[in-house]
Amino acid sequence: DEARRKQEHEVFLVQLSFALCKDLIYEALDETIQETATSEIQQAVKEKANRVAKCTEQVCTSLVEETLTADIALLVEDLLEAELQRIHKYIK
Amino acid sequence: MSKDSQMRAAINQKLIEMGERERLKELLRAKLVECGWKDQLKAHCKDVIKEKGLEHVTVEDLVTEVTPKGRALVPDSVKKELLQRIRAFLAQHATL
Amino acid sequence: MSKDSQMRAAINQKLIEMGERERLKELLRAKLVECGWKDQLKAHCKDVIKEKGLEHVTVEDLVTEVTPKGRALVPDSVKKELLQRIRAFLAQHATL
Repeated sequence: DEARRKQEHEVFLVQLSFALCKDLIYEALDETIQETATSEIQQAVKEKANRVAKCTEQVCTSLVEETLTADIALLVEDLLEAELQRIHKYIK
Repeated sequence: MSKDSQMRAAINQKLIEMGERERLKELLRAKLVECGWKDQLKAHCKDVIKEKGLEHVTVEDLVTEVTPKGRALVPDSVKKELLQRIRAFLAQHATL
Repeated sequence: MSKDSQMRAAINQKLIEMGERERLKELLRAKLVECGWKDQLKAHCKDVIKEKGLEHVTVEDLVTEVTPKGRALVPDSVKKELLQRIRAFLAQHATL
């Protein structure tokens, strides 16, 4: 009877060890997965915000450049034209 | 409550009281970092975010999506080591 | 296409679609007149022509010569205002 009780206790301990092991693993994994998913999403949100900010600045710079390039060319053309006209008039 | 359930509850109580439950979880977390599981999980999260698009993923979605792979990726050696530690604790504290 | 180029293309697309890009250029032009940029640049052009002699200056030469100053003369406040306008527009109209 004692031997049978011992054997049953052994079986119980083995089963309990497995159950505890599984519980602990799931608990630790679930917590870690939750933390990791949260921080990865936060990280992605931050990266995207940084990218939007950087690219907005770049778009703004290129818009300024484009406008300046066109306006400087126009201003120079008009000015040279006017200067030439002025000289032609003077010569005449 | 059966005798087994009583013992199970008592052992759980002891694990908590003696701080062993937290120590085991800490050990497990450390092992998961050490074996590269956490890096793999991070990479998998990044892949899912990239694939679905950030604006279409909530934390809950991501957790649901990565949990099966996260569980599957735990190395057997880590599980075995934890089991050994639990058995040792039970051998010491779960007497007849 | 890199993520940055995709993002820039998306921003530009949205600005063009809603006519905001042209409005921003017009705003910039108005601001440049208002702050005296155009007058200063004209004066600088005249100085260069005077210095080199009209017969030795082409449109291309003059553009190359005055462009750095043209860029430098744009007040920071004007650039900032433009950037603010783009940010506000995107916040209101774009899901990037």
